[in-house]
Amino acid sequence: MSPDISTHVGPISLERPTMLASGILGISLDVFGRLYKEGAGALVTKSLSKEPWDGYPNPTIIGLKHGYLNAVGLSNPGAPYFAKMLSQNQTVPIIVSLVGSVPEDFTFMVKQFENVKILGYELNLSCPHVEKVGLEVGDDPELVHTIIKSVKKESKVPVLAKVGLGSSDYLETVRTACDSGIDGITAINTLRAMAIDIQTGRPILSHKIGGMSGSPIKPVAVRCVYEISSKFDIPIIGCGGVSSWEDAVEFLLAGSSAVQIGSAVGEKWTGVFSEINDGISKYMEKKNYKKISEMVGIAKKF
Amino acid sequence: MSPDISTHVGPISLERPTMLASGILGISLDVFGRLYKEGAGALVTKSLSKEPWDGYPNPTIIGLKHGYLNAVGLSNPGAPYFAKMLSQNQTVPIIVSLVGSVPEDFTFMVKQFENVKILGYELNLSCPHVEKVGLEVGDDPELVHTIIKSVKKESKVPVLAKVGLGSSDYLETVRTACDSGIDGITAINTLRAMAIDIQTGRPILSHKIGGMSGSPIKPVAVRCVYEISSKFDIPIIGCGGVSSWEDAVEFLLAGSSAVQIGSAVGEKWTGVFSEINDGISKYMEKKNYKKISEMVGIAKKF
Amino acid sequence: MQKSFDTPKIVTIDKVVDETPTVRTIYFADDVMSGVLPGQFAMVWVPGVNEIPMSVMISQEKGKAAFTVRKHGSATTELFSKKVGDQIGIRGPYGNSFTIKQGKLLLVGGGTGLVPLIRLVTFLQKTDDVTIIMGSKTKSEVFFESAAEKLLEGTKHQVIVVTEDGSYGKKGLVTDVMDELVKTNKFDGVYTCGPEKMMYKVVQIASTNNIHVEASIERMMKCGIGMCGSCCFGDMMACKDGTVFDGKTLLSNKEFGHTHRTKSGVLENY
Amino acid sequence: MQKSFDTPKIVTIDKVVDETPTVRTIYFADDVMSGVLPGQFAMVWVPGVNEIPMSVMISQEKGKAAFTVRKHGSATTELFSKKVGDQIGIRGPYGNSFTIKQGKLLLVGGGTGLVPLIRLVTFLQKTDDVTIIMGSKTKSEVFFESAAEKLLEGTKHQVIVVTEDGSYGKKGLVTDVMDELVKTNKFDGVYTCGPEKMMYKVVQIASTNNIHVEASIERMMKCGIGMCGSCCFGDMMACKDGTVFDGKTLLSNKEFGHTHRTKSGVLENY
Ligand SMILES: Cc1cc2nc3c(=O)[nH]c(=O)nc-3n(C[C@H](O)[C@H](O)[C@H](O)COP(=O)(O)OP(=O)(O)OC[C@H]3O[C@@H](n4cnc5c(N)ncnc54)[C@H](O)[C@@H]3O)c2cc1C
Ligand SMILES: Cc1cc2nc3c(=O)[nH]c(=O)nc-3n(C[C@H](O)[C@H](O)[C@H](O)COP(=O)(O)OP(=O)(O)OC[C@H]3O[C@@H](n4cnc5c(N)ncnc54)[C@H](O)[C@@H]3O)c2cc1C
Ligand SMILES: Cc1cc2nc3c(=O)[nH]c(=O)nc-3n(C[C@H](O)[C@H](O)[C@H](O)COP(=O)(O)O)c2cc1C
Ligand SMILES: Cc1cc2nc3c(=O)[nH]c(=O)nc-3n(C[C@H](O)[C@H](O)[C@H](O)COP(=O)(O)O)c2cc1C
Ligand code: FES
Ligand code: FES
Repeated sequence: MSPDISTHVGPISLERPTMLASGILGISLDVFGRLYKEGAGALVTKSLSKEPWDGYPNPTIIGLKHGYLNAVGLSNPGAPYFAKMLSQNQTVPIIVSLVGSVPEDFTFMVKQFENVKILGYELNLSCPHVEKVGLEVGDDPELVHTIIKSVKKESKVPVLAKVGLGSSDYLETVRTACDSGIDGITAINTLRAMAIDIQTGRPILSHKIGGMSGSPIKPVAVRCVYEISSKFDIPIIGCGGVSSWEDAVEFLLAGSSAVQIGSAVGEKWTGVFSEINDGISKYMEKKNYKKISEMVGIAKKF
Repeated sequence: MSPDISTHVGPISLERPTMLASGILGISLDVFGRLYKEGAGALVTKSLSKEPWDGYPNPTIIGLKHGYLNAVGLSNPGAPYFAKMLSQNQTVPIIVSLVGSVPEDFTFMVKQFENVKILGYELNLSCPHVEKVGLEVGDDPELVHTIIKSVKKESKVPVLAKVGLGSSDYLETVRTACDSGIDGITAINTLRAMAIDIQTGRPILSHKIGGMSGSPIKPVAVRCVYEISSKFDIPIIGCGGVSSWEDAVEFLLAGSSAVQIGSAVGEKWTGVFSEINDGISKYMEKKNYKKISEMVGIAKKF
Repeated sequence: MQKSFDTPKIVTIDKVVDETPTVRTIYFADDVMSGVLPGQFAMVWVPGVNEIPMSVMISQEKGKAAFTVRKHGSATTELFSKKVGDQIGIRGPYGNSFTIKQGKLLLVGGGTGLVPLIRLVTFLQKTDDVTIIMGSKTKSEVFFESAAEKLLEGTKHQVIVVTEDGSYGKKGLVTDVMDELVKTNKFDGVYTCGPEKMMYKVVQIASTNNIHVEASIERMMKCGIGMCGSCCFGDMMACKDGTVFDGKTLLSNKEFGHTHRTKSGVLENY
Repeated sequence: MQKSFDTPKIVTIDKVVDETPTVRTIYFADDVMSGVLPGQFAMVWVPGVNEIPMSVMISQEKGKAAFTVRKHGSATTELFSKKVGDQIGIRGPYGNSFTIKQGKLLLVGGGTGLVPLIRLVTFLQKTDDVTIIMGSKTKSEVFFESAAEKLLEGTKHQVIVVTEDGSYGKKGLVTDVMDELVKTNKFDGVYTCGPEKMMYKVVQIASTNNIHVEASIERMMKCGIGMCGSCCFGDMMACKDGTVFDGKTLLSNKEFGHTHRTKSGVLENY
């Protein structure tokens, strides 16, 4: 019998431990359906705001020597539009990512999804390149507390918080989130970074500073998952630089119950989910693990 | 006439803009002499403590898919021993890196070097993997202030502060350092990171968590240099992932007046300094820059 | 910084050719771009303005490539205004390409949609019998006629220019001409690029007549590398799964010919 | 995580051979390590204990390699105690290697310093005339004698065992034997590895007699890749510039035979 790769992130059950990370291809139900069919255990939408946002002018995403740099500017068609689109959803396990500045932004958006079939919410407290939202929220413990409290009150589905490395101690954000009743933590978002073109002397991104993703950030993300799981009793989804089954296993050993995949979707295309699921399954077989939970956090034993 | 690649970091004059970063090969005057001959503009010593430190057991340094991960544990023969060794120095431009927990640690060490020929000090406020020193000091503004004040009082040579990304806002550390009379900033140190071996389930480093260096951190380091130079009027030395002349130029355009090279010394060996110096010189010729200062910070214009 | 495939690479414009009052071709040296397949595109960085997708055009000279740009909004207008010696950034090439068929081939293009078709011609056999229908509103907007004639010199071929107002060539729409042609000719393949309404009709005509057809579609593109999602087209991504799709795939995609997305991702009718 | 050259790679021990009561050779399968040059070393991770430098030993089987370890402190004792099926991590190979000379060659080794010398033998020609002097304190510490004989079978050669207490082979030091040999033989090259005081003398004898000599030296090694500085040796790094140096370089290095560094970097006399 082949191992069972289904997993739980607290109250959220997933058939498979690989999820689509927020911001990647996440604007169409058709695409979510395809990626689910191709192996993703769940799909996180782009971070949605109250109103549609065009995002920054291009260049918004470029390749680096290793990994990618982006400052998309959270372009998205807005929560109301998105909720309408998702209202046709029956079977696809979708997690809705939300971004905003004040608790009212979030509760407004949660209301839109009241009658929509979704697995849960992921609060983006960590976008590193848009002012007044994302990290600027995540860095403010008071705000984190009231936002989570109000979303939890309004929402009928589980709520995750996505953290990243900002200008304050992210472990304090996690603590606040835990104290406010969060159901799980996604770690991490991109790292604030920059690339300058030496021929023109210009920052390449139109927003100048953006977020780095992909393989260069994996060791930082693994560290964060390990730290969070060492310090808090909270379900974790690992994110940052997962592009092979070995990477995914490393995150599970560090203490996350599932992983999100972003940049590697662009790099390896949509087959990346089943490739990684298969690799995890074979690894479990070799190591004689019957369930994902048996391997979660093993690195902490040493 | 070929361009002049000499540069100034505030009161510190360098024949060449490429320096050896702290912790890399930095325990012997003979080696410093060799690297100077091979093209380095200045040599930063390993971070010295009051007493000799053995550092952590191995593994202390390993390769990652990209870059390196280390938790050497600041092994060093101690400031008094080092000062004795350097007392034979005549011509080699050496910057002494210091690490400690309290102002007295630093002033004790500065006393040791009173009659030793050195260019300046670099205070390590940013080692990410040794408790009670490094980042734990850098994250405490009060302590940063008193340490810099006391070192500046004691020292006859310029004093730099090396910052990194810790659990507080590094720009606040820079602000405190500037307010306390620092002569320049080195940015950045390694990023806290981790690698887990999936066969054994173990964190690979004996210290488990270490610092990531090399090409993966370059976009983060460039961002920091750009942010510091945009916000403060202070000379900057860029550090993090420099391994080609293109990288070095990117740091200069971002706002640093010189660069430090760490991991790339191991990767490309000692010829890396002259390789980069030559590349910078050819670039300046093509772009018609006569002096390094003409290109420093150009990216801020856009 | 180190260059990779996906990092903009600066190239210098070394020739500018006026095609019409609003269309220009700008040439530059680049080995990678000089070798791209027909249908592939580049993301073109116009520093200080924007970065936009552009089909890669051919150049007769080895190691050179070109873009043919129509003045439109801010980025294309800035690109249109670039002079010899100016710098732009390019990354790519991205996307798939037309399948190369043999025999009697029909190419139907409108406006800058001709770019990948002209590139396609250079990949065809001397023995192929190629018909190109090129459409535009009016005479002053016709371009690439002589370029096409030159490339097809010495082969059995036909270049048919169509203008909506009849000021040059045939009067009407390219699809009117195509309708006529398929009645009397047996084509082995049809390739099309241009306004989507036009392509929709081309694909329908070809499919009805059981001719293999491929179209290169355009969608809002921000990354070009399958990450941002802005180019989504049904359950596919134009930048990675396309830009070239075959008729069957296109006709089963409810967005084809009808809707496309804005910068924020909202669906909008054509 | 993804593996690179410098990331420990886990291998499983598939054979353990006792050489002496305190020396064992442990075998494992690894293509890269099976092909290393004589003098190169690996960083060997003994999980939970330490990571230490080890010369890479040969194995007769293709695709296999081995380490020969002497029980010493905690890491070597743990490695010495490993059983078939146990896992260790390896990274490398690191360092340069002996230059392969031809003709009449002298190899002088002591203890586990024999490892790179035995590996060297497998790189020599059948036509070479090889003399190996292997030294140890006493009979029970002698190993690799039959390994050396077997490798040199069918060639002109001599394997001379020397024990300090005379309990086996010749009595005395390897350098006494070497002193004698160079009087009556014209060697084309001398290779040595072992305790540094011994190597110092070997290099001196060879240099005085104008024979090309190379020694593989040991220093405290933490990274093995030219970063940490702990292996520094004069203005050189043993791990990157070495571990093999020629006689001239060695004799001009004031640390050779006299001082080495501790874990903190303090110079200490031998
Ligand atoms: C694969 C592909 C190949 C193309 N090849 C060519 C070509 O060879 N020559 C040519 O002149 N044009 C080409 N285009 C169209 C060109 O990219 C747009 O005209 C250009 O992006 C408009 O930018 P702007 O700033 O001038 O106009 P804006 O004022 O920004 O926009 C005008 C209109 O152009 C379209 N547009 C804007 N931004 C984008 C974008 N990032 N991606 C796609 N469409 C956009 C929208 O429909 C918009 O309404 C191609 C488009 C695609 C997708
Ligand atoms: C290039 C090289 C090749 C070697 N090859 C072999 C070999 O094939 N077989 C073998 O048995 N031994 C070999 N050694 C020696 C071996 O690395 C040490 O014996 C081992 O590191 C001791 O570790 P320990 O924990 O057992 O002892 P400890 O108690 O930690 O130390 C005992 C002594 O070993 C030396 N030592 C300790 N750590 C290191 C280190 N990281 N690097 C270098 N020396 C160290 C010091 O002199 C120390 O005083 C080699 C050493 C080097 C540098
Ligand atoms: C183009 C792009 C857009 C992104 N947009 C979002 C977003 O809208 N909300 C969010 O929480 N994270 C966003 N992220 C961050 C990713 O979800 C993920 O945290 C990060 O990319 C690290 O994962 P990776 O290395 O697998 O890409 C985005 C990342 C990229 C590359
Ligand atoms: C092995 C190693 C040891 C280091 N030791 C120190 C140190 O003692 N003091 C310090 O300030 N930085 C230390 N660093 C950090 C480097 O000086 C540098 O900031 C960092 O490696 C980024 O530069 P790089 O990418 O060029 O290596 C060390 C880095 C490495 C890799
Ligand atoms: S343009 Fe970004 S996914 Fe296609
Ligand atoms: S062992 Fe680290 S530099 Fe040689």
